[in-house]
Amino acid sequence: MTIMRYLPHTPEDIAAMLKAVRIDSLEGLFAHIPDDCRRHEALNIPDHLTEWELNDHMDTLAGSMAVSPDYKVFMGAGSYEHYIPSAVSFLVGRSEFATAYTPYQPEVSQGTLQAIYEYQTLTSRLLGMEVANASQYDGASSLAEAMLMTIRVSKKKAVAVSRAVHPLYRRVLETYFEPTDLEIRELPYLGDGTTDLSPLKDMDDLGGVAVQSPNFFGCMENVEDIRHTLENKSALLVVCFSEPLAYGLYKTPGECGADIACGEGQSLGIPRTFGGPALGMFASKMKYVRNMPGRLVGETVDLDGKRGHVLTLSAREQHIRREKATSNICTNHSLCALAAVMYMAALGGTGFKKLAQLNYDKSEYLKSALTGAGFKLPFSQATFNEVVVEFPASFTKTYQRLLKKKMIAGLPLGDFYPELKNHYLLCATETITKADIETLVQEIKK
Amino acid sequence: MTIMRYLPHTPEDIAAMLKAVRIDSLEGLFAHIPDDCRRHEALNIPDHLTEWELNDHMDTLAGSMAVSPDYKVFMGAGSYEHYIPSAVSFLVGRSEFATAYTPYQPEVSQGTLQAIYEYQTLTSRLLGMEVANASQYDGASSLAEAMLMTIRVSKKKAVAVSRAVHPLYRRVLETYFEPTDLEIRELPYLGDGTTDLSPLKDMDDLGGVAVQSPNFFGCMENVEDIRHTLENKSALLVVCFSEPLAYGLYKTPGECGADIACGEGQSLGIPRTFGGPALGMFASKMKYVRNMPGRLVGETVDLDGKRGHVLTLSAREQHIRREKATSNICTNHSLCALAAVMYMAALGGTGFKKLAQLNYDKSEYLKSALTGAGFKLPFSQATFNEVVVEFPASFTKTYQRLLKKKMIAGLPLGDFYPELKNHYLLCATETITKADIETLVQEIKK
Amino acid sequence: MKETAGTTGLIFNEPLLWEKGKKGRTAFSLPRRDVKEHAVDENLKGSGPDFPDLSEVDIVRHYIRLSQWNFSVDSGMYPLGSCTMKYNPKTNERQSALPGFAMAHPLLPEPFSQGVLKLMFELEQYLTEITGMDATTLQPAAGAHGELTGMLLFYTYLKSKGTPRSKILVPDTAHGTNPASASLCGYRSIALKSNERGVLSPQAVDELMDEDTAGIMVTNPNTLGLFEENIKAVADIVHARGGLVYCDGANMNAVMGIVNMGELGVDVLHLNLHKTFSSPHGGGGPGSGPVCVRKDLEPFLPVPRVIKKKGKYELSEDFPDSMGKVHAFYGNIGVMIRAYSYILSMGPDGLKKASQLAVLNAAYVKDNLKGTFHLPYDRPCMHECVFSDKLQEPYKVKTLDMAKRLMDYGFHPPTIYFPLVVPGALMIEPTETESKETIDLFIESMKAIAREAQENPELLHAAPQKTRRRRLDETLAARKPRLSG
Amino acid sequence: MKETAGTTGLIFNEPLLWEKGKKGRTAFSLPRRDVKEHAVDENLKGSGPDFPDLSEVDIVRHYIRLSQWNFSVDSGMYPLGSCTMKYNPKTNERQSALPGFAMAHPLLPEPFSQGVLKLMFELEQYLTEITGMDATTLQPAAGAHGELTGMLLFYTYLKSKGTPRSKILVPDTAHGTNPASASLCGYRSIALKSNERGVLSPQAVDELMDEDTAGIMVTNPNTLGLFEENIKAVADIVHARGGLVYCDGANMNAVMGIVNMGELGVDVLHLNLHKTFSSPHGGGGPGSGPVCVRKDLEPFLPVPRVIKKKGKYELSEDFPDSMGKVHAFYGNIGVMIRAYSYILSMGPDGLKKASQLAVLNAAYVKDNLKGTFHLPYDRPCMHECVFSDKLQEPYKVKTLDMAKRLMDYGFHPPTIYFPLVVPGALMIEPTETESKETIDLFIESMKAIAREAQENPELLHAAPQKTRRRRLDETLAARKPRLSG
Ligand SMILES: Cc1ncc(COP(=O)(O)O)c(C=O)c1O
Ligand SMILES: Cc1ncc(COP(=O)(O)O)c(C=O)c1O
Repeated sequence: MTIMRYLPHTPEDIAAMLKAVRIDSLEGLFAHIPDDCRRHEALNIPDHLTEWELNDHMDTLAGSMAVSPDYKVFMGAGSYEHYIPSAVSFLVGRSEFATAYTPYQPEVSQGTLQAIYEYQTLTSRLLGMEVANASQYDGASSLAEAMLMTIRVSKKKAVAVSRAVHPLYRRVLETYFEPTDLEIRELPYLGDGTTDLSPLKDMDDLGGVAVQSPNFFGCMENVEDIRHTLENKSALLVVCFSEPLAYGLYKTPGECGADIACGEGQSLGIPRTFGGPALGMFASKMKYVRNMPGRLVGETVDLDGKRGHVLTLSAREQHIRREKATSNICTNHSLCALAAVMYMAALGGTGFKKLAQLNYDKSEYLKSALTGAGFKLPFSQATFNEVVVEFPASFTKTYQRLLKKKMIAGLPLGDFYPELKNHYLLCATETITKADIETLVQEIKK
Repeated sequence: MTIMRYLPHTPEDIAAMLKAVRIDSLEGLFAHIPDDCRRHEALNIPDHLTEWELNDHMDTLAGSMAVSPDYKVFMGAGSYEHYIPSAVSFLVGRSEFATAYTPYQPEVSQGTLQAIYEYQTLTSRLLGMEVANASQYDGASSLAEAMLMTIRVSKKKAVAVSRAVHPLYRRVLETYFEPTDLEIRELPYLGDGTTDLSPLKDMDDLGGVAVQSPNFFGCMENVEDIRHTLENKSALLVVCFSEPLAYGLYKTPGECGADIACGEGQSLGIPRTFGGPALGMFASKMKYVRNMPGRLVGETVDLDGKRGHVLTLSAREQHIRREKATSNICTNHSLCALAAVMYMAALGGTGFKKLAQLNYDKSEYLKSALTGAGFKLPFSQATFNEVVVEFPASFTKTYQRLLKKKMIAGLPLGDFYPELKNHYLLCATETITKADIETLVQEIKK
Repeated sequence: MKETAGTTGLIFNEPLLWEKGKKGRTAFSLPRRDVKEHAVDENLKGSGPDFPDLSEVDIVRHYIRLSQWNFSVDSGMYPLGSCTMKYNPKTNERQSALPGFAMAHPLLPEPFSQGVLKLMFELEQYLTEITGMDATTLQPAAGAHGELTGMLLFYTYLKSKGTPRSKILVPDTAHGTNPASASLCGYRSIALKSNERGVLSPQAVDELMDEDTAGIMVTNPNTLGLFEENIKAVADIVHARGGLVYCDGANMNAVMGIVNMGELGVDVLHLNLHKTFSSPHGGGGPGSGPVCVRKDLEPFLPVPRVIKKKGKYELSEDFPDSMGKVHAFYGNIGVMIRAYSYILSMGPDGLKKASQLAVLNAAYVKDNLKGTFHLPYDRPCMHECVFSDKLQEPYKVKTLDMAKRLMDYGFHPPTIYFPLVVPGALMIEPTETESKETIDLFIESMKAIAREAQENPELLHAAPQKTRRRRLDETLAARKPRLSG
Repeated sequence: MKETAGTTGLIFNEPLLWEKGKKGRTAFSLPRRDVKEHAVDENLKGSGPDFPDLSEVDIVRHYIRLSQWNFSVDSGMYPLGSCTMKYNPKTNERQSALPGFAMAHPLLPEPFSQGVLKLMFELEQYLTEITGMDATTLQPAAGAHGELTGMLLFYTYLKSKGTPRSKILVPDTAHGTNPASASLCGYRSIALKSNERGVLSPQAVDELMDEDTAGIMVTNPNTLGLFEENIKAVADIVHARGGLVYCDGANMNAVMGIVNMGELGVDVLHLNLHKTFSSPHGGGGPGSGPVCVRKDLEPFLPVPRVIKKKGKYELSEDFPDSMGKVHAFYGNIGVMIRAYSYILSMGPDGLKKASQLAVLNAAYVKDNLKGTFHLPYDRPCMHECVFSDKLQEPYKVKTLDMAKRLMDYGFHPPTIYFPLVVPGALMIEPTETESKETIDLFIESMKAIAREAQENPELLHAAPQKTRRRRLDETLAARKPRLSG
């Protein structure tokens, strides 16, 4: 038999250990399991591959995917192509980070703990919030947890969510709310691409209001106006995002008065990997911290008075509070948070601003190229690196033709917004060159 | 100006430091250099690339190369394709190994030192020798240093080298010997592909005799016979190699009576990288250790009596002995030696033997496929994973046709051995499948 | 005793990121600007984040130094019970880093993402087979997320049958995420006491299971490392009263190829790919918590589902009974790639062998430490065994002290104070990737600690001593929370 | 003083490989056998090597643990004089690992290896430009190998002019490889004393340079960190008597874009890509030691040379005057890829800035430590500065003690006892990639050590204390060599 390289037991080891436990065979270890609970057939999965066969197989699978630089992917919609410094990828791969568990034992986990403390700090600064947790799964579950938190804080039974929030996030939110008696009300969007706030005026029973900014159409919401609208109301203001790089250029959720800021951090040094693992970012005002979901790392001292870090305020969490916990989350997305803090630190404040500006400028160039070619941009509100464009109905054919030329001309919006048939969401980050944009627009015009 | 990410000095830092050294500008730091020694024009090299431009540029360069799995490369000739476990590549990349210097300060270099001590040990065992050094540059310089060592030991003025030793190694040897008064005599090869020992009988003034086994034709030399032939002669027996995996199957140089065993270790977990960096392996009998070139790691104890390792016997080396050193080598191929010991350890004795047998079996299959197709294998001696085949004169065209089909049908030998026109050296390691061989032979027959 | 695994050596202090930055540095290569700068709406414009600026060498050293303060599977044995800290194969990292995977946009048109869809499709099949269930969703991002998905499946299924019901039975040995997940779904947890053998008794279930109870959440093998021997009887009771059986499959590592979960009466089960299927835990994630179900629950699984049509893979939303979505896209593909690679590398025999050896290792630890430490349930164990600090009580030495002391010996401590039914629990899960030699050294170290507990308890109270930081003040951290700098 | 950089923490003991193996394990995935087993000639057959068998987790832990016993550039400042331990950029590792490079066979037909040939061709051009010489070979595998190549060029060139001559002038400040390389080429080294300013005096050269002397090996900047201000005069003398000037360019990091080596009268010069051009030193290599020459020496360079013909790159052997070959193939391509990436990343301004900052850092260290340590040559320094232990002599504290003590402070020691002209030398080369903060901490640490030398010399004699092993017995190692286990 081939020896499996992950299994260190030699036949002699097995014999000696079986002897020590007074059992006569490996099968015998399971003798106490009732026979009708035992599996009698072998597993019907493929025979093992060698490391080299696996490499070939995986190369083939991966090779079938349409990715840059071979393809030009003008698609964002919650998953962005940004350059990742090789130093970040290198550091994230360090054994000591990657193969450790959740830092329950702080004395042997100070590396992870300090790094996550730094992540919380930089996240707070990025979002302009007082406190950020150690991560959630993704933007969608962050939003769902945020809305549940507004309910916990407000004790109300309904929330309002903008229709311009990422439609997939909203579906997750709906799923989370389905078994509860809580209501989700949808706020429509206006002709300029921002949320229509007028329905809010008459809603006094809301626990929370959520908008996304930049929203799914790439438009910046007028969050400060929402804050004003909510004055003297119990509802907490939740600002969600899928592209946090925008806060290098635009006001932060905190500055605009958000109570909770949450969203997706994939943009921050995390490869897209077909949608996951990504990074649920979550921050709030300090006064709500005990209602927050997720882990928190705090600063403390050791027996000698030296600075160190620990998981803290765990009285909120499932392993202590069980059914009364603020959330069920246990394993979070720690290594993604680590990548994000490394990425933020690698850019620095200065680099972050410059990169944000560059994203903005690329998409502004894309916009002017599209309007120059005679296409309509339905929404007038300021955007970050994405834009909605309306193409003629014949564009579905063009889209297919462009695919053959290895260009993915954005995301068709009709499936998500029936009213936006023939509308496409296009994205241009720093990875898209001026020439790429020109080629795209020329090909579209053809 | 763009800030360079490898240069941490801010303008303020520079100003403060210049002030501290009482110099008023960066240029001023060089004011003491005579003006006619100063360069006045800027460097005429390309403007800097961003990390992302560099990636694109390098992807393009690398993408132009013919490598597996895209190409089937039936070529060995001193550079072999073997599978490298991903764990080995991962470990070799550890910062603490890769970015350390030569372990001059043992207390902060125990990792490298123990690993190289282990390399020396496993190398000694692999070659059946008593002592191995910490590495040389490559197989060719190892051979040259070995022949110089035979001269130091024997105090003679001539060496004999088999014509079946890798022709490129011999050219390096000739280059090293050129400025000396030492003579190199060539031993011809016989019809069976092994070295003709008969000329040795009449040579009593030799300092050393070198053969390669497996030799350049892939044939195993009858090293024990050479040992017998050299009985009662002063000449040291040097056994060279370019494919050490063969010693998983065949007798070791030491077993056959070699005084020095040296050669190329690229096969042992080191990517081919167009010929370098590779690994010069070097081992000898213990009695000659003080004449060895290169670094040696030895075991010792620390102040508390605990086991540790240090560079030792450095009285042989250039930094102590300067012009009287056994060699000028300083920087060697430490990280390659590390990869080799990891690779040897990953295979283990059992795996090493099995892999050697598999290489042998693949090339035996290749041989029978070739003879089955009517081609002649001129040399009858046992081989390891390479074989010389004689093709009809028209084969140059076939060779080109195969290139188009992404097969590289071995190395034409005519350039190296005019007498072997139309002869090709073909190699089949474990990375070549039976199907690959069949395709190749079928295509050749066409 | 042999040389201990733990010792001290030179490592480095390192300040917080923002204590070292300086404006005018960067570790980022700013892409070249090929378009002109545009003005930004002044009303919306912000000032940008206050991050420190650092050079590349600053960043690299910072995190290299921090990394050296961590214990990890790659540095030593990490017998955290319930966490299955097995070795994380390096080839899996190669696979998940392939640009074709890592750079793929989740909304690519399906013809352009066949490779990853095929991988997902096949992984679902393998997991379905390994658990003996009928269908699988890969969408949940972690174990607890899988539990939530499972509870939502309970809810949706039961509702489709009439009423979702309002209660759920949760054994006292259950992991905290079980009741928390049930609560998220509006289910009130009813605590179920395990019996004196550490497992569920059908009688107890019989007493509590009623027509308003959605079912039961079992962990099997349970958190005491014991096989729930009455699972079939329990399932029969639950099913008879219209309820469903959920199985927390976090401990699947004990029974691959050995137990067919479907045959036990389990309706819904989650797996932790970051435990059983070898993907690294990343210091707390990301994980992946696929949910496997019995045939009649399949229509309710989250969408989109990967389907195969005429040899092509598609993402289908066409499941009208679906419970909805729990992830923006399809879950943690990067983790799935590793698990898929692992399953293909192990094959059917390898997986079964892994479970056998995981159980052998645990049994060996149990038999060797029994007597030295109190073993509350002295029965054949599965992949882990649970001791307590009862025998050390006379010396005023607690589980916490022994756990900290174990660090000095060069081992990561076991899980402590869980499960709750064992006061002062020490929950040891060696996993199959630890060799006999390592386990022998662990056993010796544990015995040495037990001796120290008698002879020199202060040593344990003051432990750890070899780590860069000594015991940390968790009370202070919670009393005066400092959550950012 | 701020917190020191060095501290202690938990790390791990680890036996020698063969103390842990056990037959029946493997860490290797044996490729599937698709051909039948053949018998092997019994006369030639061996028994295979006696290696330990280990599992993958054994191997990984073994080397992870060993790695943690090392100091490295990625963990801290490594001011080893003459070694230019600058930061090794991570993107370079990406480039050299690209399969197109890493898997390329060196004897590929040229049309199939255009990418790497282009890289070599361009790298030669860049190095030629940076040094201000006329042509470059990339073949030498390290600095000393470059020196050997240089000496062979001397030999071949001079021989072509009549006689190769028999002697060579080597300054007393030269690195040991210089005379050793000369000897390899049959040249007898004639020691040349540097003057009281630490540099060569034309007079001394004038006295020794004769018609049987092949020339001189200068290091510029020299190993005292000083610019050889008389280099032109020296070169003139040597040239006038038919000799050649070799420059050891190991210290090129001080003068990129600042000095044109060709204009100084240098005929042959080697570079260390693993110093100036940022490729990692790998715990002792591999390096790469390209040799740049003046026009008239170009015909003698090693073959094959990369040439460009009609837009295509070729490897040409067509240089009848060539000295031959020093490497089986073309040198260390993997290192060249890194150097090429570095040069392209830095650009002309970046390289010059690097040299300026390297010199600034050294000057700053020199000025700050002057007085605390004896500075034998108190003159403007280039990339490094050399102190001695003279001021510490009264306290019986030696350079070695201070070097070892610096480890406890979390820094790698400087080069010690070299150059030989400074007894008890402490040769400090910070490099440009160290920030002011790091250098300030280094300076503070050195000053603290100087204080300790006065106040508590035993502390220094007993140093290091924080490393896993204390001072090692080198005498024992040499007296009873144990070179394998
Ligand atoms: C038994 C058990 N159930 C559930 C979980 C939760 O899994 P996760 O941490 O992936 O959310 C865990 C993990 O600790 C566990 O041990
Ligand atoms: C001045 C000087 N010359 C030559 C060398 C030799 O270079 P290498 O170690 O690459 O052979 C060195 C390296 O230590 C050096 O410092």
